Amino acid sequence: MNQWKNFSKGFIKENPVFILLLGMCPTLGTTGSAINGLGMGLATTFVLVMSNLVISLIKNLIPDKVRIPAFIVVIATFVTIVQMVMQAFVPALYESLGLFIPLIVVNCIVLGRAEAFASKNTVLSSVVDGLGIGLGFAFALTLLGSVREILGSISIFNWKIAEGFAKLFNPETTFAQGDGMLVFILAPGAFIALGFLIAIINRLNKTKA
Amino acid sequence: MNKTLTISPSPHIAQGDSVQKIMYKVIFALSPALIWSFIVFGLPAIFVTATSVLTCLIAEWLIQKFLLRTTPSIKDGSAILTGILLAMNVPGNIPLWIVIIGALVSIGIGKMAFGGLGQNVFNPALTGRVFLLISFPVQMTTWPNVTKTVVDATTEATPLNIIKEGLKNGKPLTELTNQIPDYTDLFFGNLSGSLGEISTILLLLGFGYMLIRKVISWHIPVTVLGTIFVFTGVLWLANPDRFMDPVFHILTGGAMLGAIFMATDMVTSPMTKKGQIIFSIGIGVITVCIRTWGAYPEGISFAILIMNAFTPLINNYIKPKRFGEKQNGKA
Amino acid sequence: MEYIIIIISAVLVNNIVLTQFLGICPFLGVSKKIDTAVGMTGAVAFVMVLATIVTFLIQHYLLNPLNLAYLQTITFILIIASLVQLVEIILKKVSPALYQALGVFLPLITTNCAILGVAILVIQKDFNLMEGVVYAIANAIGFGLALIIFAGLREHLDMQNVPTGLKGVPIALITAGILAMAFMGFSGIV
Amino acid sequence: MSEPLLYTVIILSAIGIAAAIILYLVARKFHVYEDPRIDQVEEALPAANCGGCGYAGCRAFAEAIVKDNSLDDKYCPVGGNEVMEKVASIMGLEAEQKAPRTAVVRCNGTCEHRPQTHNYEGVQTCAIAALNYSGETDCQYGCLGFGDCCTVCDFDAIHMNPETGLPEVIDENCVACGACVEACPRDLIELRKVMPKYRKVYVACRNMDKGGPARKACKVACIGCGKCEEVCKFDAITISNNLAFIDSDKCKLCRKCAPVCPTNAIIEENFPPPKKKQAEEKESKPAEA
Amino acid sequence: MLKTFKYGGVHPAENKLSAGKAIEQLPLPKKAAVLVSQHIGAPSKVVVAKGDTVKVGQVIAQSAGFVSTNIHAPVSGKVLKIDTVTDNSGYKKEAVVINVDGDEWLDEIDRSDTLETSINLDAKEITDKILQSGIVGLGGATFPTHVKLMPPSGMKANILLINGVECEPFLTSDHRLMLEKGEEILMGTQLLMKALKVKKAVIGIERNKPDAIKHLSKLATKHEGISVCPLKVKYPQGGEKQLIKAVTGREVPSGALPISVGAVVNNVGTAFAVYEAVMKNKPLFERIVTVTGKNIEKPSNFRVRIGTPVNELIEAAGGLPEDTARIISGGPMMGKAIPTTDVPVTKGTSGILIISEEAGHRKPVENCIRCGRCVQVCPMGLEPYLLMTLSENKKWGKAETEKVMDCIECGSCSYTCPANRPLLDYIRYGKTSVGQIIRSRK
Amino acid sequence: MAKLESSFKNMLIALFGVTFVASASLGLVNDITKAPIAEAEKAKKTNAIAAVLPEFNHLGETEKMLPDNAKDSLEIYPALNDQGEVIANAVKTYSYNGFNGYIEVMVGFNHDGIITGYRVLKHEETPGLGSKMKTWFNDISKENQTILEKNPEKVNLTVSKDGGDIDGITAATISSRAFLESVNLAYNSLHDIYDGVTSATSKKGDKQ
Ligand SMILES: Cc1cc2nc3c(=O)[nH]c(=O)nc-3n(C[C@H](O)[C@H](O)[C@H](O)COP(=O)(O)O)c2cc1C
Ligand SMILES: Cc1cc2nc3c(=O)[nH]c(=O)nc-3n(C[C@H](O)[C@H](O)[C@H](O)COP(=O)(O)O)c2cc1C
Ligand SMILES: Cc1cc2nc3c(=O)[nH]c(=O)nc-3n(C[C@H](O)[C@H](O)[C@H](O)COP(=O)(O)O)c2cc1C
Ligand SMILES: Cc1cc2nc3c(=O)[nH]c(=O)nc-3n(C[C@H](O)[C@H](O)[C@H](O)CO)c2cc1C
Ligand code: SF4
Ligand code: SF4
Ligand code: SF4
Ligand code: SF4
Ligand code: FES
Repeated sequence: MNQWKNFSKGFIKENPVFILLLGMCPTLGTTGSAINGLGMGLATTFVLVMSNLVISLIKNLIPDKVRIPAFIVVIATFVTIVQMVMQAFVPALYESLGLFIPLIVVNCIVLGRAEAFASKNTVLSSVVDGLGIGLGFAFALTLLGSVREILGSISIFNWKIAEGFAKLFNPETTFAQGDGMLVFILAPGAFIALGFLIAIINRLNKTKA
Repeated sequence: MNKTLTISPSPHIAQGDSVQKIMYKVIFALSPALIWSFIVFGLPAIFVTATSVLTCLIAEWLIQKFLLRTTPSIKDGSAILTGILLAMNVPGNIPLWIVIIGALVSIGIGKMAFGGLGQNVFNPALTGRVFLLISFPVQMTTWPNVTKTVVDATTEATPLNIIKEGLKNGKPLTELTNQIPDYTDLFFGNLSGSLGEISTILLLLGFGYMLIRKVISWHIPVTVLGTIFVFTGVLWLANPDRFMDPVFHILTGGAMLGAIFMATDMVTSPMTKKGQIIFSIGIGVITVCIRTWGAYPEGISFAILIMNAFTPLINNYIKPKRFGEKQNGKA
Repeated sequence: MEYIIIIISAVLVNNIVLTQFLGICPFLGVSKKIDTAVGMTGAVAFVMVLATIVTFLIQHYLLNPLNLAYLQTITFILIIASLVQLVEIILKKVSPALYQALGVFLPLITTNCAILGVAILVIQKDFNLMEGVVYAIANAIGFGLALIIFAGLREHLDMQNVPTGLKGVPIALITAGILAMAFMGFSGIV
Repeated sequence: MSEPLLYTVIILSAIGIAAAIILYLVARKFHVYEDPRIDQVEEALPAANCGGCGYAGCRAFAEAIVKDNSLDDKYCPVGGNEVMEKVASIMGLEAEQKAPRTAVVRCNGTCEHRPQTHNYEGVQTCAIAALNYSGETDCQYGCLGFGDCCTVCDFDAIHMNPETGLPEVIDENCVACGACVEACPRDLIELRKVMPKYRKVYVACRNMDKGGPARKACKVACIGCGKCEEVCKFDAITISNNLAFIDSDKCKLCRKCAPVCPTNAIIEENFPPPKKKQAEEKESKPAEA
Repeated sequence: MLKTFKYGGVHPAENKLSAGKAIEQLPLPKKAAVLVSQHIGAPSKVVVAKGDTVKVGQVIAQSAGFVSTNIHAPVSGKVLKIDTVTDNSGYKKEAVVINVDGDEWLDEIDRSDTLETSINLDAKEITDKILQSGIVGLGGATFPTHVKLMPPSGMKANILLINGVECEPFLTSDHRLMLEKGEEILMGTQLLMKALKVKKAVIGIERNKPDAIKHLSKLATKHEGISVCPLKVKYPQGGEKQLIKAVTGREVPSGALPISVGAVVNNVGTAFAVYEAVMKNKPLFERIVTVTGKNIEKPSNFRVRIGTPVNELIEAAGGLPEDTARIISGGPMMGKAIPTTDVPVTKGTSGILIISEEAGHRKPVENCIRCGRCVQVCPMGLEPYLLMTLSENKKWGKAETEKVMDCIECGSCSYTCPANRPLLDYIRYGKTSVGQIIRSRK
Repeated sequence: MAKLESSFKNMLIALFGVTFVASASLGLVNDITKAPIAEAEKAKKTNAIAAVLPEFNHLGETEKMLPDNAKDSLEIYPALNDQGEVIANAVKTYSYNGFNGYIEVMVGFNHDGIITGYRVLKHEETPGLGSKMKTWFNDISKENQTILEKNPEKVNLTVSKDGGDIDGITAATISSRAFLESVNLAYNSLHDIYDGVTSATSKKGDKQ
């Protein structure tokens, strides 16, 4: 298969969040801000790539009956590794993502790709696939995180938009930072923002097709 | 005879009521309380209401015209009603841009996203209101001071807020009751609060009108208020030092407005009388729970939205009595 | 009293689906019909309680004494996965009808954040075994409540003319959002 | 190996093995056989779940195939022969080759040809209109024009032409799933064998009235005069109930019949326009792609 | 409190314009088209041929099964052709077309007006006579009456209800009949009671016909076992199940026939037809038809021969007003809008109602606002809004469990809906589809 | 290569193999990251201490103390100057009365009991509301809002709603109360220890 196609499909056409609707929990739970979304996305990407790699390597060694447990062990291993590494080197991010890091292990995308792709394809394709899907996931999370952050706290990647713009033109301004729509950093806003994002993407996809 | 006749299946006559008429009757029923709020809160209230209604209308028109590509139906009056009810659920001195956001949410998310009139599952005005309440807690819980008739810049807490805050700070109830208006004031609307939560008597007047014109039946309002009364009554009897008396509870906050005008929204309430009673009891109980134990001083908006979510389930399980269901009177 | 607080908190205030974002996939996937939602709730409740007990024991009597807390994730998921498969195999034989209804979803439970999430949360919150079980049951109820309300809503929406772009998952998410907003009314109760 | 590392290995391996053993034992005890071919067949199917095969979705179709272990009367119109061959190879059976088909609407009762005699105001669907009334014209066999066939088509292959008030099939899209055939209360839609370049010759009428009333109701109604039957050399045309029918499996596209029809009820589509009539033809029919 | 059924129902404006108009005999048509299917059940088999000469009352089509009946020539003359004729639904149906030539009746028909009161036939003979005379229910359903008189084994009737309710707005044919042929109706009731072997009969009449109530009550004192029951004015009081509920308090179970609660319901017109058939040997070939409408010159009640084209009735009532949008065969709630005025009168034609442009069109359909009014007015305790949605989405299984088959098609729901939803249109579709599914299951 | 069959032996071997490799690699990674994790933990603490205190040379010995009627003990980190004298103290304090329960704050007091800085270490307050306490009380430009450079002895560190001198976070009075409660708790405990005298030696409550 054309590896580029294989790679790029994860962004829009087979985007795990917007199109396949997988991995919804971290998508909703970690996108209070763009940076968290990105962090989560990258952590997942790492697990995805590594587990796809290993699974495609060992796929023939695993009898069907224990396929799922074996895959899960592989995935869990990488998740734990990510967990430990993040804890050691980016403790702040680790804390704000909280429970969702260990939960990568049950992210339907990871197991889904392992099952649907890596266990049937070559090592290279699997890695590329993992990378594509993972980055697609990261892209989706960052997008959702940005939207929620912009609407919810009028900032993006912690950069205060209104204040920032004011400072661009006149560095002396002190700006009374207004609040955004709080609801968007809270749980309900996650659902609503994602709902509309998916609708918009569906629409875009349709007009393109 | 060579006339092109019109054919269609029976029946060939209709009662002649229309959605539009129903909506305008509700608007009419609401108007006394609305006008009173204009008098009490003055110009800002008029601005808030006008902004809300206009935004609702424009939003609905734009969405229908350009996004859904259906013929706009803003004339049916439901968007006006949503606008008015949203306005009646916010403080009179709220910044207009917040009202605009609320109206957009009401219509855009609460109503049109589901396909428009009749399709929504949640009360649009309340969707907007709760959205605002969560998003802008400061602005949504600062009320203009009206006890001096002339509205001045200072703000004041609503009776429910006074009680809640006071109790949280461990003040005894007796001390707090002095701070709140007496019940005649509550009844006639001399207190601070959102536009629509101020005059009980005028809301009741509207209720009477709607009952007479058969727009709604008594079941929902009476059951909601009754449940609140009974539940708070029980609490009050159990511990009068900790809980306010039931009369206070049905006279304050949005209880009246909610029970009469918002819980009754037919689109989002159950179809059968039995279902409506279950629905209303749910609203009453949740309202009291939120009022007495929750973080928000007022809970009827949340209660109605939560029970809205139960409406499909209620409709699914509570059926009207079918003819011939029980074989009674067998010969 | 402790237990009541745990229950109210898990069911209403910090509803597992609506505010904690756990188990969203089945929440979206299995909520199209009330009947399946009820069945799924049962399955989740069963597995959740079972998993919580087993993982609790493992954590406290195996991992902690041996200083292997970092193996939490991998052991927990292994155990949950095996449990689910066990349930699946047994169900298939014992109650084919139930299996028919839930068959597709049982594997979904393995990859259901709610189960693992609750198991981990029980450890994080330092609950004792009894509290842990109550917490698991409460969360299962919270999950079921959200799922069943939602199934009702979706069965209803299914027959409405929701705008094309929003049909299906988007409107479901928006509905969930408004539902979550409504549930925020309960905040502060405990 | 350090001590924690040792424990790690021991614990995890122990859990893994324990899980494997328990699972194996339980699996053996509670084993239920399910033919793996069901999954394979299902995977081979296009997952359109359109029901065109006559079963409740692709999975049900797959189950039926495996259960009956035969492909008789089983055909996935969406996937076509290609998919059926795949399925056949999974099953180790022979696939039945079916000539590809496409939907054809057998009514040409445009507003012009078929005057409206009354005005139907009920629910605008063919099913309900047909249930209550004969339609808006005097022809009780013709198209009702409310487009039920279009609504049911999952493949965007049939659309109402607002000018004629009749549905039109886009041959390229049609997979002959037959949904529209089911939906049409007038039985107007027929799945005909696809000929090169989607050429077709067919009787665009289902009026079974006698000549007089039929003509009165619609200018292009088939009156069952039998002239076409006479000229057809391939026995493709039969007449019954005052109505001619051209069997697409026998028709050789010789185009003898169309000119003899006194009411122009026979329609030829997608032929290159004859030189002399070119101008006229262009107006009424879209030129061939 | 007046008796009525318990829940649901509406009260449309009554508009009984022709209530004061005595029944007139309509002149014979030039040509009569007699459809062979004028009743529920199998179409009758034609037994005459083109060119045959027939007399009034002669059988021209014979019963083709248990639920079927005979059809008699309503006029005398030559059979012009046996062809298809457009019926109320616009579909062409088989009919015997007779060229009218004089008015020659069969000899055995007693054309005198004398009241016959001595019944000397037994139950079986009465039922037979009814079958031979082609009597079907004239209340609208055109169900062959003899079938109702032969309850399935194990069931027994213990009360006969005579339906003089006429709850449809505009229609007055039953009302007039009760005023003018009261004695005959009561005799017909006696015959039906005898055929059914019941001791008790109740004539149900809505309160808006006080003269009829008074008249029949007075006459009924002379007839043992027959009484009159005034009923509240509420549509569809005349519905069979509603009438039984109102008069006897019994509720016919879902999916069951009235006989399962021991009741049989017959229309007053049917009772009159039974009287004429049994006592006067006169088969059913004419009936009373109300011709009415707000714009029509002379709202009237006519005695009409079956097969007369509708336009002749309209002409007799003053002609078709310019401003006509639709013409309804029957009442405005349950009647059928006819596509052309050429359609012939059948046994089931109780009225011809002419509706003006202003009132003759449906209003645009809006979204359901879930006001629940349709649920409240449904006399069968159904949820029309739901049944409509289910039909729209073709959810037949759910529609069945939601009892779509119980709908009596009274139209109260569509009538009352503020959003002008075509509820009954969809429910009928649902009933047809679910009915097919149920039948295919057997 | 053909797929291995699901025989018991194969299953066992496969699972064992996978878990073996997995556990081995996990153990290795754990070995590698153990130190950095511990360091990160420690860094977090020292960073917080550094952030809330003025310049100092090094930290003294950590003290733990359990105030009367309190659930948990506080941790006190004395900061020493070059001479080894205590110039300031950082106190890790807490409150259980946040909107969502527990909050943990590091507060710095200088020699005179004046607040030099604070940092919120743990909290579950609502984002956008209670969570604002991370910065709210830091804004030195807002006299009525900040707690910096104030001495709890002289200034009433309660929210103005309750008659104090500090304006709480708008719409998050509960969080503000909890926050100030924790600060006061820290101050009072410190005060108790030093008993008014600025000396590192005389202290009560040497419990741990
Ligand atoms: C501001 C306002 C505008 C109204 N506009 C309309 C209107 O456009 N159409 C309408 O039918 N009724 C309208 N009404 C309602 C009528 O005044 C009256 O209340 C209602 O139509 C009574 O209906 P009924 O007599 O048919 O029961 C309006 C009422 C108000 C207060
Ligand atoms: C909604 C509805 C209304 C009816 N109204 C009348 C009526 O007013 N008078 C009447 O005789 N039959 C009416 N019928 C018909 C009766 O149900 C029943 O069929 C009839 O009285 C039986 O008598 P028959 O067989 O002699 O016609 C109505 C039926 C329905 C479904
Ligand atoms: C969802 C929700 C979250 C809240 N979060 C906080 C919070 O984190 N901290 C807080 O002090 N108050 C929070 N509140 C508000 C409190 O319940 C209470 O209303 C408020 O603290 C007192 O109001 P005031 O500050 O305007 O006087 C929250 C309320 C809700 C409904
Ligand atoms: C009695 C009655 C009460 C209503 N209450 C509300 C309401 O509380 N909020 C609202 O947005 N619309 C209300 N409406 C208007 C309308 O039903 C509502 O916008 C629909 O939910 C929109 O689909 C009401 C209508 C009626 C007839
Ligand atoms: S046109 Fe008819 S047969 Fe062809 S794809 Fe559409 S529904 Fe199926
Ligand atoms: S072809 Fe049939 S289904 Fe299609 S519009 Fe005509 S009548 Fe309706
Ligand atoms: S009466 Fe009409 S608008 Fe009201 S619930 Fe029924 S269908 Fe809906
Ligand atoms: S559902 Fe049927 S029975 Fe009920 S009101 Fe409508 S037409 Fe009448
Ligand atoms: S990501 Fe949580 S259940 Fe799928």
